[in-house]
Amino acid sequence: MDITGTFQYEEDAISAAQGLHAAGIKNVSLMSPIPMHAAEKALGLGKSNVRKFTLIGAILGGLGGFSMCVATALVFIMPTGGRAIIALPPYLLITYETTILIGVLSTLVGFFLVAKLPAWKNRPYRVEANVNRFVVAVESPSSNEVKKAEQIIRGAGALGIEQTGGTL
Amino acid sequence: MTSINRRDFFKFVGAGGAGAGAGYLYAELVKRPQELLVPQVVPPEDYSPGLATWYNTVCNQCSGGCGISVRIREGEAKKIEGNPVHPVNQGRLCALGQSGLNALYNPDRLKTPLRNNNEGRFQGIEWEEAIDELAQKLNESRARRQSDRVQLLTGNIRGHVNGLIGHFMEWVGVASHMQYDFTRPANLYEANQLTFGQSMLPYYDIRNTHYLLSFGADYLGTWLSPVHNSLGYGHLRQGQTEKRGTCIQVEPRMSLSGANADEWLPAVPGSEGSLALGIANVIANGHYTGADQAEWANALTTYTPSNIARLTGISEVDIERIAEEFFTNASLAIAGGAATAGTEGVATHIAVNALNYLAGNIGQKGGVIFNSDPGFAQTSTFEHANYQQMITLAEKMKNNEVDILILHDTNPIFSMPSSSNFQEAMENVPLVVALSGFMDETTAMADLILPTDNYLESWGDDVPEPAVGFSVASISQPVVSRLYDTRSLGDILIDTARMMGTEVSWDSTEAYIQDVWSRIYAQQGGDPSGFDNFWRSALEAGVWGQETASTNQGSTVKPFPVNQLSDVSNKLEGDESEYPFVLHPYLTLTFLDGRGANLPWQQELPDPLTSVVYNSWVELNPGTAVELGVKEGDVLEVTSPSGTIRAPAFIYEAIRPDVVAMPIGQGHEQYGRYAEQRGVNPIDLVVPNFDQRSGALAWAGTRVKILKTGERVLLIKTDGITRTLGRQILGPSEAEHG
Amino acid sequence: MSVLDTIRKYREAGYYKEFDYHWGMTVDLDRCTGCEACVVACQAENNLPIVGESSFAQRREIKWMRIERYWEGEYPNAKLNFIPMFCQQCDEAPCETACPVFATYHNQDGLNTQIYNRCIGTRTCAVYCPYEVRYFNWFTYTWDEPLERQLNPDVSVREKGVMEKCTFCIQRIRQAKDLAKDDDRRKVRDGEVTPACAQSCPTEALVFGDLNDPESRVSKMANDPRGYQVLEEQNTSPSVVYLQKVHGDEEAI
Amino acid sequence: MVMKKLFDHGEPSYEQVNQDVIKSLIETGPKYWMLLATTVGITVVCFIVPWMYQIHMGVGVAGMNRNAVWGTYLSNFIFWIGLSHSGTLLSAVLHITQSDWRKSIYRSAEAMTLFSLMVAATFVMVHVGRLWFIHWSFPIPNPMGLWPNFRSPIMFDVMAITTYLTASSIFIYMGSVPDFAAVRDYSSGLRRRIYTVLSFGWRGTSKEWHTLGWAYTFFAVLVIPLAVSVHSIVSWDFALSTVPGLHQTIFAPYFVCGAIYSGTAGIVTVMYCLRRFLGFERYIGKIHVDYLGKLLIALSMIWTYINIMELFTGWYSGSSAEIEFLKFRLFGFYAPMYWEMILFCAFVPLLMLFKSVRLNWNRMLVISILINIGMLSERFIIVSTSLPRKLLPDSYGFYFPSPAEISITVGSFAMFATLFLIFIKVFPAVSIYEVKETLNPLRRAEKT
Repeated sequence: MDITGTFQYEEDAISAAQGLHAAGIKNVSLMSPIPMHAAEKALGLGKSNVRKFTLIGAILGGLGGFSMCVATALVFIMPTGGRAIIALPPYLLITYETTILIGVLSTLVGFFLVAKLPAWKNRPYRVEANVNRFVVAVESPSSNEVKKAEQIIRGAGALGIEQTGGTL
Repeated sequence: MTSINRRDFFKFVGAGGAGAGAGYLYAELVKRPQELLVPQVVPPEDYSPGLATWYNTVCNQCSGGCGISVRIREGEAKKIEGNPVHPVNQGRLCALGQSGLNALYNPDRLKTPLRNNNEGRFQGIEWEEAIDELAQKLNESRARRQSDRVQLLTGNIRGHVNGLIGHFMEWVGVASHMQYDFTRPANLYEANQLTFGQSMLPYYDIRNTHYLLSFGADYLGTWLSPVHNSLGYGHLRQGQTEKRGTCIQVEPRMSLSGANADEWLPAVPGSEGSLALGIANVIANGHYTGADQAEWANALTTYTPSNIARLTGISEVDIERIAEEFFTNASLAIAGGAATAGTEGVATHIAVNALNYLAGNIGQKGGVIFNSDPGFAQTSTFEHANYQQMITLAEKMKNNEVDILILHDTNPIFSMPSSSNFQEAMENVPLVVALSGFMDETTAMADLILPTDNYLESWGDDVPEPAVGFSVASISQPVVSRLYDTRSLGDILIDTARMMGTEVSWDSTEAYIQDVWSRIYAQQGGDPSGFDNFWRSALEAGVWGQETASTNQGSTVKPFPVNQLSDVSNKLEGDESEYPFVLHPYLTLTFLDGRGANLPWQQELPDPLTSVVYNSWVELNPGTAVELGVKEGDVLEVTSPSGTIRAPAFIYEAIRPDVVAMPIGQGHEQYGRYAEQRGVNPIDLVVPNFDQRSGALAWAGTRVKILKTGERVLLIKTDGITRTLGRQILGPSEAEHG
Repeated sequence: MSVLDTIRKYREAGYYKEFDYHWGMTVDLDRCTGCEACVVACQAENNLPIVGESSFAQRREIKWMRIERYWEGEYPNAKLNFIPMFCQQCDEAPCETACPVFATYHNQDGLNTQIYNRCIGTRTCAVYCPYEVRYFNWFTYTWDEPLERQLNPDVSVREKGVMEKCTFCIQRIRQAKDLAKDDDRRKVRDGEVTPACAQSCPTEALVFGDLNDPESRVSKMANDPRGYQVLEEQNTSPSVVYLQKVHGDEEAI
Repeated sequence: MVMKKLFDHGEPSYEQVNQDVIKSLIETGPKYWMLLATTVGITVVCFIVPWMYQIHMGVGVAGMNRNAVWGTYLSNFIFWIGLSHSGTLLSAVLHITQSDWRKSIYRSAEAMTLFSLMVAATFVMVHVGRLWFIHWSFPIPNPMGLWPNFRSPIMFDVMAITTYLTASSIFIYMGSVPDFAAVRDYSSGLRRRIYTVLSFGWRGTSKEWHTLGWAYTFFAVLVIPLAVSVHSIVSWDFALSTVPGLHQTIFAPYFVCGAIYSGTAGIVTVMYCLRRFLGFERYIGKIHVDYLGKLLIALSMIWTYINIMELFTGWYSGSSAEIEFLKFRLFGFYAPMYWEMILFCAFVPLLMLFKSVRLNWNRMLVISILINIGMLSERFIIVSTSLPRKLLPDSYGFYFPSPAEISITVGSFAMFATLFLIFIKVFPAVSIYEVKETLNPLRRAEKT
């Protein structure tokens, strides 16, 4: 059982979410049709950890790409064109590409991990959240939290409040 | 249900709808077991290359007489190379010789005896039947004692097979055996007979000469023995220790030899002999000090440099310079090609012989060296038919004086001008029997075709002509087993004779050749019991030579019959105002007289000078082309007094503006898939005049006119732009040379 | 030899000089007459396809060895120069670096090898080759029965989509090496191996041998003052040295 | 900076955006199906069938020859790769510079990137002689135990294009996740199930938005240098050879500039179609065509400059090969095509200096198509005037495309159209949430 509250205005939703946080209620999520930079600040979401994935991925990609070039060249020594077996200019090009490739892929992984996606089942959701409403949801509150949560949400000016099972 | 293996399965699956592409790709992918990387460079351990065996025999693609080694693997001929111990070609071989494999494995070879069913169709028959038919007809003729009504006409056959033919003629009653070969330098033979009293060709020592003056002889491409000449040329250029030899070429259209010469002199076509006499005049009057100097000076009075310069278009200065250089250097003059294929071909040769005589080249190293008769060559019953004799034969056939015509390996219908009507005359012969390997134009006229072996499948021997200064004979042996139900010429003759009831002591050509060689062996003083060893070693080497008869150098030069000098101005057929151009047909090293046209490698071999493949063309001077508004590929109509042909134009940089040149060799109507309906045959344009002294066809003495048809074709060639455009291709100092 | 040493060795420009062989050829343009015997010899030895007239018309001929023609001057002073053109087996070959799948590389004999079963047919090598001696199999060429009986069993027949080029008759080199090994010799003697073209050349214009051996005929020829390399400014270090044609008779050998 | 008006016909409401975009995705009329059937038909007949025939027979089906071993397939490859640079520029660069006007057009621009890349990659497959072994050019183990040659410019290409394809598909997909969720919410049945999977269960929580924002920015940052490198690397396929006319240091900027140029022109064409056929007049308006027009003028001038430089360096080299090549390009057989390219790419775009031209969609459509015809010619000329005329004049040849090549070229456009038609029914062609971001925010303060 989850609780969702629908809001017309961004500020109301943010204040509801902040109130819930302040009340020590866990598993609060604030849904919106567009990114809310104000809310992110309010909810204490600073620099995202995705950037670590990107950096580490890119570094690993670069190292991996260069090592791949060197290692595969050494499996069979195949001289070509009188050039060096470990030739820096071409290998750096490959390194450049793999840096980006792995950087992008690990950013993607980072996105999934940080955003905890994909998650297809049993989560509170209101379709309006993707149109023009803001939704504050409390996921599986304990029985003593239910009242308190509903109170805070209503207090912040919710258009409606619902107790639902996971709808998504 | 039949079993489907994996490959089929995937094809099957792939065939269905969406999987088609993927299925196909998969099928390609699994087509054969994955080979390991670099099969050739790092072969797998279990790979053991097969062993090749080499058999030596004699090349039959032209009359150069090269010895060849054929590489055999698993009973199949893989490659023809020069026989390294053969003195003629010393391990080298020309393009045509190497393409002999295409003749052996040609898909258009005749495979069984054929009989013409009189509807223009040929029906396969059994050998027994065919031989029987021939034997019967010959028997009838013999019974009527009409041996003169049976004619044997062959191509150039050398060696002792001729002896067998001679026996055959005796056995079955054939009076005449003629050998007709378009490329045979009949005028050269005649001139040498007249001036030197030699019936054999001398050895022209290109190898050691310092100054080679060639009047139209394409010695690097088609003249006598091109491979041997080329060997000599290489030595002349870079092998001589004293100096690099100089080559001068006189011809209206630059041939391969002209392209390699230091100087190319485009003399007026037909005036080459005059030029030779002009040079002779300068030598006789300024340099020559022999006893007969006065006689020479007298005979050559009219050939003053100024006269000759006017006649030939070569400047007086050049004539005098060449005369001096020719006299002072160890020199050699040769003649051939179109220069000696006019109405005065023999006279031209005599003029060139005179030059050699005056410069003291006879019998000298680097000059003209006479070959002595090896003694074991079969001088026999045949005669070399010149054009005049062929015309006579045509007359005889036309007048129904020939009952049986037996043909072998010769194609007069192609290599004689159509105006000589040889083809029509043949139609009057009741029985034409062709013993040939391919369905050429002449064979197609036959009533009975007996397919003969390829030269790589048959026995024979050969004495190279011209010889190389000492006695050489080579044995030709089968290097592969017969591909088809064919027989060799000799075997057919033996079989026919036997069928006619003649007792023949030899079972086969092989036995005959062996018998002849054993007699020669005995004559040479060999121990009879050692013959087997000798025979085996001769077969292994492919060639046998004797250093006995060496060159007769120096002192024995006979005086030159100066009275043989005569008018050397060749007559050109056709009125100059109506036919403004001189037709210059030439033999190509790719097809020779057309015999190479059925060889795909030769068809795909770019012409050495123009790079054209698969076609005929008409060569024009760039200036002439501009005048006529002709571009490469424009189809031109070339008309001579005796015919018209159409061929695309090719703009050739080195040809006289008043000359058009056409290669001989293409224009076959029959001759297999590679040759048929391709290009034109310029011999058809030739007005059939001949040299009075030798009777040889004057194929270079015709005038033509050119008409642009407006049609254009793509002239297939491999060259792009044949100028270096200032790039460093021919060497660092190339820029200076322009 | 450790891997590092190997790498170091291959990093040096002239590494091939240390190997047993560095096959090379000299072409004496003063001897070459342009007779094209070499062209047919190559065709016979290496199973070059008969591509047919239409392919020729589209300029898709396959001739590992070809003769190029260059005219100088105009009539009547026109001069024709022949120059045989075949794979120059460059030590610094542009084609080798171009192949994404190592279908062409430089082997220890200084040869520029082409591995047919590795080739995927991007044709980059042919674009990069300044000498245009690489030939592509536009189709799977077939031989009219029974011409295929001539095919050399030591040389593979190429299928569609594969690049091919002169190998210096690597099959002959291998055979010569095998024979030398059977004879307990470490090296092939000079003159024991000759590619088909050089073997057939009627004027002995082509000389083949080991450039690493200073005593070999080819090394001596390559040191001739007439020697030069075609398109030298491309810095491909070809293994083929051309000896310039002598113009005029005053220049003695 | 004066804020330009983003919407010509007034701001839509939030619901309106959802409805408009999702309608274009869900409501499919018979016209669409007919159009799709046509493009699929053309693709099959003009592209797939000749290609299959070519795979069966060999690449000889194309008009290439000994001298010109590269032909139309390669020139089309460059063209399509070039076209793909549009999306990156508009999406990534403008994202980083926070230009709001990009938001309604970037989705389809990215789609163009992805699909032109796919078409380009297909041309590589069409080009190679033995397609069935093409996997050997990837660093994956194979039975020969050999790895690809990373020193080869072709391998640079393989790596660059693989990376580009991967990155740009991730880029477009990630940007679409919230919109997939919107479609999911709007639909039912199978479509809902599909979009549920496609949207990964996106709910639009702050955490998700936050993460997406960061990730998206990183994608953008990574994709920009990638795009520049891709066409530089493609140019090096040519420039690293010794072919006169190709062996030029200017090639990398030349190709990159040309790529962005043709890509931007391509976007104008696509924008026109979106407006015309999907009813996005409201979202794609004057500001877009105006800005794109100005961008095109700038690009055309850079492009012209590089072209002049190319001629100059060739002439200045004094090398016979280079000058011969220039002569052939300027006055040879393909000269009309060259001058057509100069006209379309250097002079016609100057018309956009007039506002009346720039703001007129029909005129812009014509200009954008002309630019791409010019760019297609440019790629063709690069290949066909240089390769057949290399360093040895005796080997000079000629190249003319065969019917199969022309057909496959035509088919490639149909293939691109097919992919795009499928795209507009799968992806919301205009980014719903990013358009909403440009609307008046849903805040109490502004409401009252």
